[in-house]
This record gives sequence, structure tokens and C-alpha cells, in this order.
Amino acid sequence: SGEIKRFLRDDGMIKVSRSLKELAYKAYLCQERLQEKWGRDPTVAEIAGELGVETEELTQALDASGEIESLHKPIYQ
Amino acid sequence: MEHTNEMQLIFDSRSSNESFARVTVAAFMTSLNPTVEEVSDVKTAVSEAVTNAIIHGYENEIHNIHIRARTEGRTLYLEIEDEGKGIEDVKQAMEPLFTTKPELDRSGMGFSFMEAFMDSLEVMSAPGKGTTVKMEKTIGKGRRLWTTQSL
Amino acid sequence: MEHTNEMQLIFDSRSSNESFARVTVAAFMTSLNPTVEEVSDVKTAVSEAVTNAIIHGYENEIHNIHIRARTEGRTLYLEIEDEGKGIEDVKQAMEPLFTTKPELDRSGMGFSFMEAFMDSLEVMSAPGKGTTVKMEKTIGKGRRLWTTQSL
Ligand SMILES: Nc1ncnc2c1ncn2[C@@H]1O[C@H](COP(=O)(O)OP(=O)(O)O)[C@@H](O)[C@H]1O
Ligand SMILES: Nc1ncnc2c1ncn2[C@@H]1O[C@H](COP(=O)(O)OP(=O)(O)O)[C@@H](O)[C@H]1O
Ligand SMILES: [Mg+2]
Ligand SMILES: [Mg+2]
Repeated sequence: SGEIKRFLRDDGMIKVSRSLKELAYKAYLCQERLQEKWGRDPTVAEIAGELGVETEELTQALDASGEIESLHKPIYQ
Repeated sequence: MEHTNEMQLIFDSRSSNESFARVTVAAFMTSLNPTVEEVSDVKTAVSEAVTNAIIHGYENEIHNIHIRARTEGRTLYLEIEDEGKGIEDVKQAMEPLFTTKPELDRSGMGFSFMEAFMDSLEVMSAPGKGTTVKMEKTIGKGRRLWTTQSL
Repeated sequence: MEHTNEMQLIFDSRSSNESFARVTVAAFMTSLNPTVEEVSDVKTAVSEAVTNAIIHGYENEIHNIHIRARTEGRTLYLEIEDEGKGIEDVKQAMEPLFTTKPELDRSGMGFSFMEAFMDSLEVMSAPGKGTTVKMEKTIGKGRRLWTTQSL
């Protein structure tokens, strides 16, 4: 099934819902890192800048993830 | 940065549109440079108001919900409107734990959440005409010190 | 799943609202469970149409842009409208590489992109009245085999 997954990915057939969840997970890790580094909450735009994505798109991803805390549970099996 | 930016969103009162409404408002407010937490506060308030319009205002019939949003300076102004059932006694409705639908496991805390997560809340309603919820939130309060530092 | 879902978005013709409009449409179409590529196609088409309304329709004055979106079955129907300058010769405007603003480094490929990334494109315009771009895209076409296999 790893084979099929890779093919789907390469073919651009990954579902947007999954891609948004992955982005939300990365954003969560990034937020923790920046918080530690700067001693304050980073803004959504700062996290987006760090991840190289559009702020609005990150906003959508953050919603797809539900509560940010629930991202403690890893999305990757 | 003091210019105003406005948008209006009209959508079907389906519960599946709740997250769509939330994302739209969240995407609209990005120019105010909010933190994840500030966005999440606004999303919670939008969810509660939209859920109320769907469940109480339209009682699950499909009609239009209107959201008007404006940013001015560092403040987000929001209005969420339905043309549904309306509220008899607004003051009572806004009391914590008050609900007219206990059978649906409603907590009666919707208005209390909106009040807690936003800077201001105003509810206008007329029975048989509908309900408009007005909210405001200023973004970056208490961040001023370091903002000045980092610029 | 054959029910229709509708929304309408009205926003200021600022180029800073382009990505807001894109994400709003993307969020609206999530119920169709699109792939990353399908969403990216739609976002490109929305960007091109909204940019045209801002630059050509309103020539950078701030007025309203309307987006109406509907999903029905697996198809997304989109209309993007401005009440701006309008187009004299729609057929010519839609030709690849045709642009009336070469000085702005416009590629003249906006309509060609919309046509390529969506399943259908229709442009209605009247000089002095404004322009409406209608587009459709059916989600999940040609993926049926895969879906069947992997489920
Ligand atoms: N949009 C609305 N239309 C009609 N009634 C409403 C609306 N919003 C709120 N209400 C009334 O106010 C009450 C309190 O609302 P809320 O604090 O959100 O609690 P809950 O939704 O859990 O009942 C509701 O039970 C309902 O009677
Ligand atoms: N919304 C609009 N209002 C007025 N004119 C438009 C609009 N959209 C497109 N046009 C006209 O059609 C031409 C071709 O558009 P397009 O293919 O997007 O190329 P480009 O934007 O690069 O010029 C534009 O140069 C402009 O003259
Ligand atoms: Mg409620
Ligand atoms: Mg163009």
C-alpha cells in the first residue's frame, strides 16, 4: 500500500483534506518552536512565512485540524 | 494601515457550512496579523452564532445566513444575521446556561462564549423577524510593547 | 449527496483580497472532497478572474466584486462578477495572448488559464456595465478507477 500511496502522491491525487491536515501538523510544530525561540505567540502570518505557505491557506488548514491541541495526536500512522 | 476592508458572505443554513463560515472569517482577518489563539477565539464565536442561526433561528430549515465583516485599524467588526424565529427575551437568552432546547443537549453557553472570546457582543432580535449578533475584537492587544521593539 | 449548496461572497476589489477569495472558494468546495490538484486548478481560475475584475474592470478603484458559488452533485458552479468597465469584444479578449494592458506585464493568458483549468468558461460583458465570468468544474472525473481500487 506504500506503493499505491506514493503513486497517488506523485500523480497529484492526494486529497486536499489530508494535505491540509499535514500542513496543520507542521504548523503546530512550528508554532511550538517559534514560541520557545521568541518567548511569545507567533502570529499566523509568521508561521505561514516560516513554512512558505499563504497565510489564508494556513488558516484553512488550521480549521481542518480541529483544535490545535488535538494535533498532539500524530497524524502520521 | 487604517483603511477599512469589507466583505459580506451569504450561505445556506446547513451545519456542514459552519466550518466554511469560520474559515472565511478567519481568512478575512489575516490582514490584522492575529495569533493562532486570536483566530481561534473568533472562530469559536462565529461557530456559536452560526449554530444558533441554524438550530434556533431556522430550526434546521435551509435559509440564508448573512455574515458581514469589516476590519478597521486593528479591529474586526462582525455581524451574523438570520431572518428566522427571533428571540422573545434577549436579556434572558444571554444569561449563562439559559437554553430553550435542553433536549438537544445545548449547553446554554453560546452567548457566554461569544462574550468571553470577543471584546464586545450585542444581540438584536425581533420575534418572527430574525436575529443579528454584532461582535468586535481588537487584535494584538497587549502585544504593543514587543511590536514596537521588533519594528 | 445530490443536494445543492450555495454561497455568495461580496468583497472589496483590493489585490490583497485575492487570496481571501481563493481560500473562500476552496473552503466552500471541500464537501466535494477534491484533490490538491483540483483545488489548485480552481484557485488559479478564481485568481485570474478576480485579478481581471480588479485591474481591468475597476482599474484599481475600490468597488464590490461578487462571487456566487454552488455545488450540485459533484460539480462546482462559479460566477465572478464586477460592475466595472466591461469588455468591448469578448471573443477577442478571450484569445490567448490578447491583452489591453501590455504595459503592466499582463500575459494575456488569464482567460486561457480559466479555460484550461476549468471544464467550462463563459464570459458575459457589456461596456460600461460590467463583466460576469461563469465557470464549472466537475470534481473526481477520471479518478473513478483508482477510487474503486483503493477502497
Ligand atoms: N439566532 C437565534 N434565533 C433564535 N433564538 C436564538 C438565536 N440564538 C440564540 N437563541 C436563543 O437563545 C438561547 C441561548 O442561546 P445560547 O447561549 O447559544 O445557548 P444554546 O444554543 O445552547 O441554547 C437559545 O436556547 C435560543 O432560545
Ligand atoms: N473583468 C474585466 N473587465 C474588463 N475587461 C476585462 C476583464 N477581464 C478581462 N478583460 C479584458 O480582456 C483582456 C484579456 O484578459 P486576460 O486573458 O486575463 O489577459 P490579461 O489580464 O493578461 O490582459 C484584458 O486585457 C482586458 O482587456
Ligand atoms: Mg448556542
Ligand atoms: Mg488577466
